[in-house]
Amino acid sequence: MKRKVTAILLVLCMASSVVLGGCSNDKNEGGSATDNELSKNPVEGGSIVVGISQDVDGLDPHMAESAGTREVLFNIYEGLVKPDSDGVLQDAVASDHGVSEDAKVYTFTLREGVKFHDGNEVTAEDVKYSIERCADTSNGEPLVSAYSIIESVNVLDENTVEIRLSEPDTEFLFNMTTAIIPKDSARTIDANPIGTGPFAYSSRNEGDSITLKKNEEYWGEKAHLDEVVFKVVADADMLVSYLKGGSLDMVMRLTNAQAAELTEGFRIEEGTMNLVQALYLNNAVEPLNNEKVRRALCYAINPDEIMDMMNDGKGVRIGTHMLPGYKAYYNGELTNYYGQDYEKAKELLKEAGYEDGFDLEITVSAADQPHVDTAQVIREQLKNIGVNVTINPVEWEYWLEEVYGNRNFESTVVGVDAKTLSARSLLERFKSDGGSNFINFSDEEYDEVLSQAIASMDGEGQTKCYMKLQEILTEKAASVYIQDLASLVALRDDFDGYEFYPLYVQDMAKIYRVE
Amino acid sequence: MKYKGHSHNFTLGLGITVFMVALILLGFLWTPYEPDAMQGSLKLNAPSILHLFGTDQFGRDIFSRVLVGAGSTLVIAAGTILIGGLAGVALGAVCGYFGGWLDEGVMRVCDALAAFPSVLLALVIISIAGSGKYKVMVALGIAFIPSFARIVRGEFMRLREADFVIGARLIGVPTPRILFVHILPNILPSLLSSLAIGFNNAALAEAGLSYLGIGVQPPDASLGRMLSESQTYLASGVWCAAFPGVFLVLLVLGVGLLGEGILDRFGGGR
Amino acid sequence: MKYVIKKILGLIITLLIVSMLTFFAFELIPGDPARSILGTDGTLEQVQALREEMGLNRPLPQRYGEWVFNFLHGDMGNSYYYQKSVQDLIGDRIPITVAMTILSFSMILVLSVAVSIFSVRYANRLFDRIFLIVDQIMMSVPPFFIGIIFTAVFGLTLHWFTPGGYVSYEKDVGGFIGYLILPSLAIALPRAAMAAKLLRSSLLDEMQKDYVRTAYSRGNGPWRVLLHHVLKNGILPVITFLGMTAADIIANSIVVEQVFGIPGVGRMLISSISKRDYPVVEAIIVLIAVVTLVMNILVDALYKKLDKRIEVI
Amino acid sequence: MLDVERLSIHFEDRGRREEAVKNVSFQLADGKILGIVGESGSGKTMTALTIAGLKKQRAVIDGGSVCLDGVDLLTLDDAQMRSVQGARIGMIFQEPMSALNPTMKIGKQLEEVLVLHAKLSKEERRNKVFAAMEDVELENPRELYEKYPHELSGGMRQRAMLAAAIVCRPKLLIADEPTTALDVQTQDGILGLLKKLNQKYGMSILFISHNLRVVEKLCGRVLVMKSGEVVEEGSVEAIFGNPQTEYTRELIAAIPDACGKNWKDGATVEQDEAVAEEIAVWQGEAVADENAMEKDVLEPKKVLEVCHLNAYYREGRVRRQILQDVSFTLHEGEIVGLVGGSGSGKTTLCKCVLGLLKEYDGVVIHHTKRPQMVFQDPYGSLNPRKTIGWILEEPLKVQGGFSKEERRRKAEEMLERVHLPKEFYKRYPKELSGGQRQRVSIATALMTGTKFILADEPLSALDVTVQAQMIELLKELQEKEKICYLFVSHDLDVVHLLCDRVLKVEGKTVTSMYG
Repeated sequence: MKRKVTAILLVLCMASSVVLGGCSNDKNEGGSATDNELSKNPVEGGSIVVGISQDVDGLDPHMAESAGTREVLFNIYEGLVKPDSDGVLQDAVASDHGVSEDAKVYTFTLREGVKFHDGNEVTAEDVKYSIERCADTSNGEPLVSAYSIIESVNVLDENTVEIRLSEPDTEFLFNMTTAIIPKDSARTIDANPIGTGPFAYSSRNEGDSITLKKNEEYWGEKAHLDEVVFKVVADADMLVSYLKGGSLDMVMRLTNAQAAELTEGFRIEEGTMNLVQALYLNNAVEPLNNEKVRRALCYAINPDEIMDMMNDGKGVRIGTHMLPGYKAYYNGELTNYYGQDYEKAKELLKEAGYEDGFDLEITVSAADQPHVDTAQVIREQLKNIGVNVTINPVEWEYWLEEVYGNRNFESTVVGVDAKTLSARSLLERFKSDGGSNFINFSDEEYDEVLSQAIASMDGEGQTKCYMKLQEILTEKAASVYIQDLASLVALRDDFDGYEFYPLYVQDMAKIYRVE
Repeated sequence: MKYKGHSHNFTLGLGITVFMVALILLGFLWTPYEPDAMQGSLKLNAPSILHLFGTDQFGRDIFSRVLVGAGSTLVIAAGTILIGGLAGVALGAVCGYFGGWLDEGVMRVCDALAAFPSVLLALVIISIAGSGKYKVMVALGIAFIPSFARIVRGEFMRLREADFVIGARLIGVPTPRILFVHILPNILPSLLSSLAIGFNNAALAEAGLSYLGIGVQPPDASLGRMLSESQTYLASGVWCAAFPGVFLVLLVLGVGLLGEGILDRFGGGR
Repeated sequence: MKYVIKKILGLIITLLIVSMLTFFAFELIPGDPARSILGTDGTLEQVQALREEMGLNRPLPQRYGEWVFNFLHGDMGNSYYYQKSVQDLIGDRIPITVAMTILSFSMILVLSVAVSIFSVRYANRLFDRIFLIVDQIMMSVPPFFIGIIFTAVFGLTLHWFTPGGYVSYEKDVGGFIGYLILPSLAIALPRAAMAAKLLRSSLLDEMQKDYVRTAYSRGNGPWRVLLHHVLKNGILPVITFLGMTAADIIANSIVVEQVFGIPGVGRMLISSISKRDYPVVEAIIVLIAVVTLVMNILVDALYKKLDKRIEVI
Repeated sequence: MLDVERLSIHFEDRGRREEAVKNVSFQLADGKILGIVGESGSGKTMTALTIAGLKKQRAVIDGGSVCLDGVDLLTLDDAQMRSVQGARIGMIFQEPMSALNPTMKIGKQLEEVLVLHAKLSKEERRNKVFAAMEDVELENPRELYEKYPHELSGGMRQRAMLAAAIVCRPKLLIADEPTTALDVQTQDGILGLLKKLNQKYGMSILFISHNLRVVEKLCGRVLVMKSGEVVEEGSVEAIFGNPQTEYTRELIAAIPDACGKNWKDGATVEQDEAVAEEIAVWQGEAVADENAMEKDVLEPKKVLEVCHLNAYYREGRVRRQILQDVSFTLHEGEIVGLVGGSGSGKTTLCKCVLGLLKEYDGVVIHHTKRPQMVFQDPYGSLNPRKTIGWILEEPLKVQGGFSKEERRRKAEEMLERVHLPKEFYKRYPKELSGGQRQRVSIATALMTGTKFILADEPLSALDVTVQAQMIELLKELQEKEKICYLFVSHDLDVVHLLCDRVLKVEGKTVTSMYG
C-alpha cells in the first residue's frame, strides 16, 4: 500500500514477483563482472552495509516467503547441493550424489567435517529431519511443493542418506538446495538461526537491519568480510543519497536513472533481474478471452520502445514465459514473433468484432515504479489501435489478494520469477487447472505436452516439449511478453568481487575489500 | 494592533495567492506539455525556454506537472477547509453557545480525533475508500474538523455573554438567528484567518501524504510525489526538487499572508 | 484534585474512542493479514486455517474486548508479520520517536521565545521587519521539504552528517542524539515560526497593558520589563498552542523519519498498516494518542502553574 | 520642589500633528497637594505621564522644562531617569484591576522598587514592604505578601499599588484618577490615605481627576486644563468659591448635588403604592407648572411586580441563597434607583427580573412587553458588525408584520426621539461616541414598545457633561413615554438627582427608601 515500501527495488524480489522457485542453469547473457579476477589487492576482513527494500519476513529457511528473504538467507544456510554463480549445482553439504536408473532413488554422501554455526557436526539425521520437515503434508501442501512425490528418506549409515520418490523425476536434484538445519530446531530456528553457510546470524532489529558475521569454520572457500549488515531502506528515492552519504555501501536492482547519479566512488555491475515482465491478460474476461484480441495487443505493444523509455534500452527482450538465462530451454526465435504492426492489430480487432477498440484496465502495484511506467507506455501505444487504457494503481496487499488470489482483474503488469533452476517451474504454472494459473490460460494441447514433458525420461525429449510449450504460449498470446528487466548493482569502489547469479540470491562471501 | 509591517500582508498575500491560483487555473485548461508524456531523449534536462522548469528522470515537463500537481493540492486543500470549516463552525457554535453535556461530549470526541495525527486518519480513511484526490480531501476534511470546532467554540463562548447578545436575547431574537446573524459576523475575521491557516496545513498534509505514497496516486502528478522522486536526482537534477517545493511554499505563503492580512485589516475577534 | 480526576477520566474516554475507531477501521480496510503472511502460494485452505489460528474469524466485539483486556495487562499481543510480541517490536522504537518529539518540542520553545523577545524589544526596527518575512516563509515550508534540503546541503555537500546513517542509542548515545538534531529541527522549524508569531503578537498586546506602565514607573528598564513582567503573561496563549502541536509533531515525525531513515514508530506504523499487522498498528496508535494527551495535560498543568487566575475548572 | 515651565507636547499620528499640551506651567511646593482637573483630552494625563517619564514614543516634547529639585527631568537619559522613577517619583493609576501584574505575587511587586533602587538584604526589604503595607492600612501584610492581585478587592489593590509607590519614600507622588473606578466608601478611604501620607511624610502629591468633588476634598491648590492649556489656577477656595473663567463655572455647575434629600428606611409594599401615587401626582404638578400639560391622574399602571423572591447561586450541587423574600412593585413613569455594594446580590436581582437567571422561587410579573436593558459599557452593548439602522430594526423584525419602509421610518423616528440625527441610520457603532451609543441602546429598547428598562450603570463610563445630557433624556422619556426605569448605580449623586425612590440591596434583602 505504501508506495515507498515496494518501491523500485521490489520489482525484482518477492513482493512484486510471483514466487515460484527456479534458476537458470546458465549464466545470463546480460554479462556481469565477467572473469572474476581480483582487481586490486584484497584486504581480508572489514564490514559492508547492504541496502534492501523490505525486511526479511523470517529467518526460518523453509518458511521463507519473499525472494528478498531467500536472497539474504542464501548466506546463512546451504542445502545438500548449491548453485554456483554459473547456475550449475555443486555439491555442498553432500560430498557427492547419485541417481538410480529409474530416476526414483537419489543417494547423497555427507561431506566430512561440515559443521553447523553452533559447532556441531552435520549428521545424516539432521539431513533426514530437514528434508522430512519440508515434505510433511500434515497440514495440506508440503513446504516445498515438489517434495510431494517423496516416498521416504532413509539414513543408510551415519554419512549417507537415500531419498526414494513415488514417481520418476530426472530434475529432482534441483530441489535439493533446501536448507539443512539441525535436528528438531524447527521451533527455535527463526529466533536463533543455525545453518552451515559462509556467514552466521549475529543480530537483528526488526524492520531496520540484520547483521551476519563471518563463519570462521566454513567448509568451503571462506568469506573475505567479517560482517555484513543488511539495512532496510523502504524508500527507493533515498537510496542514492544514502549511498552518496556513506551510510550504504551496496544496493541491488537500481534503475538506470539512479545508477547514472552514482558517477564517482561507485562501481556499477550490470545484469538482469531474472523476471518475466509481461502484460498478463486475464484469459477468462471479455474481450481478452478472444485469441484474436490478445494477438492484436501483442502486435500493438512494442517491448523495445518500453525498454528505451524505462532504462535507456537496457534489459533483455523476451517473447514467451521463459527467462533468457535458461539457455538450454529458452526458445530464441519467439522473441520477435510479434513485430509492432498497428494495421495488423486493427485488422485482428475488426475480425474479432472490436473495430473501434475497447476499454482495458491495467491493475498494477503502485509501489513498483517500473511496472507503473511500463503500463503508462503501453497506454500510449494502445491508443494507436483505439484501445483506451485506464491504469488502476493498487497496494501490493490488494494486488496479492484481488488480482493473484481472486483473479478479479482485466490485465496487469508484473514480473514473475522462478524459484528453482528447472524450466518446469516456469511453465508448469499455466496448466489449465493450475493453482497459480492466475491468467486463467487453458489449452488442452498445452496440458498434453506439459504432462509429456514431466513424464519423459530423456532430457532431449523433455527439452523439445518445453520448447513446444513456449510456442503455444506465444502463438495463443496467453499474455503480451515484454522483457527481463535490467538489474544494476551499485558497489562502493573500496569493495569488489560482486558476482551475478542467475538466481535471486546475493552471495556476500565473494565480496572483498580493496585499498 | 496596526503595525506598519502588517498592513502589507494583505496586499502581498492577495497578490501572491491570485498569481498562484491563476497559474493553477491555467494548468486546468492548458499545459505546455502533456503532464505524463515521457520523452526518452529529454531526460533530466535543465530548465530552458522549451521547458521552463526542466524535465524529470522520464523526460516529463516539470512545469506542466507542477501546475497539475498544484492543482490537485489546491482542490484538496480547498475541499478540506470547506468540509472541516462548515462542520467545525456548526459544531463549534452549538457547543460554544450551549455548553453543558453536549459540549463536553463533542469536545471529548474532538480530542480523540485530534489525538490522531491527521496523516494516520487520512491513511485509515484512504485505505477504506481507496486512494485518490477526493478521498484524501474527505479524509483531511474530517481530520481538520476538531481544530476548527475548537476555535469557533472558543469565540462563541467568549461572545455568549457579550452585552449585545444578551440584548438580542431580551428582544426575543430566536437562538439560531442569534448564533448565525448576530454572533457569526463578529468572529468572521478570526474564522477567515484560521481558514487560511487550515488551508496551509491541509496543503502541507496532502504533500506529506503523497510524499509517503498515500495521497494522490500515480500516474496523476502531485507535488509531494514529485518531491519524493526528486531526492534521487538531487545532485544531477536539483530543479526536480526545487520547483515543486518552491511552488508549494509560495502557494502556502500567499494564503498565509492573506489570512494574516485579513486579521489586521478587519481587526481580529480577539 | 477534582481537576486531575476529571482530566484522567477524559483521557481514558478519549483513548477508548481512539482504540475503537482503529479497531473498527481495520475491519473495513481491504486486504487480509493471513493472506499477507502466506504470500502468493498460500492456498485458500491455508489462509482459512491461519485466520482461524489467529482468531480473526471471531466476532469483532469479542476480539476488541480481549484486546483491551490484554492491553491493560501490558500484553499488546503478537505481531502477525514478525512472530514477535508487540512490546519487543515497538519497545526499542519508542525511545527514538519520543526523543525526537522532546527534542523538537524544546527547540520550538527555545527558538520561538528567543526570536520573539528580540523582535518585540526592537519592534518595527530592521530585525523585527526581517523576522516577520522569514517567519511567514518558514511557516509555509513542509518538514519533509526541509528534510530534503538538509540532506542535500548538510548531508551530500557539506558532509556534516551521513544521510541514512542512523546510530542506535544502544551503540552510542552521543551519535544517536547528534543524528536526531537535524530531523528534529526539520520538524520544529515550521511550528517554531508559528509559535514565534503568536508569542510576538501576544507580547505586543501585553506591552500595552497598564501593569507594564506601572513597572516602568518603578524604574524598570525595557529588558527587565520584558523578561520579568511581560514574558510570563505573554507566553500563556503560546502554551495552549504548543499543547495543540503535540499531535502535529508526531504526524510530521512519521514523514521526517522517512527522509532521514530513522527506524522510529512512524515508519513501523506505515509499514505495519500496509502489511495489515493489526496488533502493531493498534498499539502504536494508542501509544501516540497517550503521548499526545499526556502532553496536553502537562501543558494544562504548566498553564495553571503560571497563571493563578484560572481556578480549577 | 516641582517646577514645570511652558511644557508643550504634540502627537504624530499618521502624519497629522495634534497639539496635546500647549506651554503649561505650574509649580508644586514641598508637602503640598496640587489637583489638575479637566475633561478627558484636556492633556492632564499626558502632562502627568511626561513628568513621570512615561510618555509614549509617539508623543514629541516641543519645549519647556520639568524641574524636580532643580534638575530638569527632560534632559536626563534613560538610565538617569530610571534612577528617579520609583525612588523620587511614585505613581498610581486609575484601573486597579489591570495596573498590577496578574501573574506575580503582590509582595514581589512591592519589593521590586526596593530591588531596583535600594541595596538591602531580602529580610530588610520584606520589613520595608510590610511597613509600607501598614502605612496604607492593609490588614495582615504577611498573608497578603503571598497573594496574587486577582485575590484582592479593587480597593485593596489600589492600596497595594499605593504601597509600592511610596515604599521608597519618594518626594513626589503622582496620582492619575486613582479613585474613579472605586465605589464611594473605598474612594473616601484612599483619599484619607493620601492626606495621611502627605502629612506624615510631607510627600507632595500631584492629583489628576475629572471628579471635581474629590479634588475639592483633597487638594490645596487646583489647576483647570482644557484641550492642552491651563485655563485657571488657584487655591481650592478661590476656584470653587468664585470661578473666574466661564469653563470652570460650567464644570462646577455640572456636579450633580444631592439637593439635600435624606432617605427614610423600612417602608412596606402598601406604603410603596401609596407613595407611588403621591409621587405620580407630585411629578404631574412638577411637569404641569413647567408646560401646563394635562396630566391623567388615573391610578398609575403597574409595570413590574416582584413578590417573595428567593434567588440562589448554583455551583455544581451546592446552592447558595443570594436573595431572601424580596418584594417590590414598579409603576409606569417611575424611576427607581437600585443601589448596593458589589456582591450584595444586586446583579442577581437584575438577572432574575430580566429572566436571565432561572435559579429562583417566588413571583416576577411583567405587565409590559419584554423588559429591556441598557448596559454599562457603551462599546459592548451594540453589535459592532451591524449598522445602527439594522440594530434598531431588529425588534421589529422579531415582532414581524412590518414592511421594509415602515421599519426604516420607525427607526428614523426613534433616532429623533433620542435626539440623534437621522444620518446615523447608516453609521456603525464604532463611529459613535459613548453617549450616542447609549442613546441607541435606549432607542432599541423603546423599539420593542416596552415600558420597563433596567439601566445597569448606564452613565458611569461617560464624561460629566455627557452624563447631564443623558439624565435629561431619561427624564424626558419618563414623562413623555411613561417609561419606568430600574436605575442601577453606585454614584449616589446621580441616583439622588434622578430617582423618585431607591431600593437598597443589603444582606440578601431589599429595602425601599423614599426622598
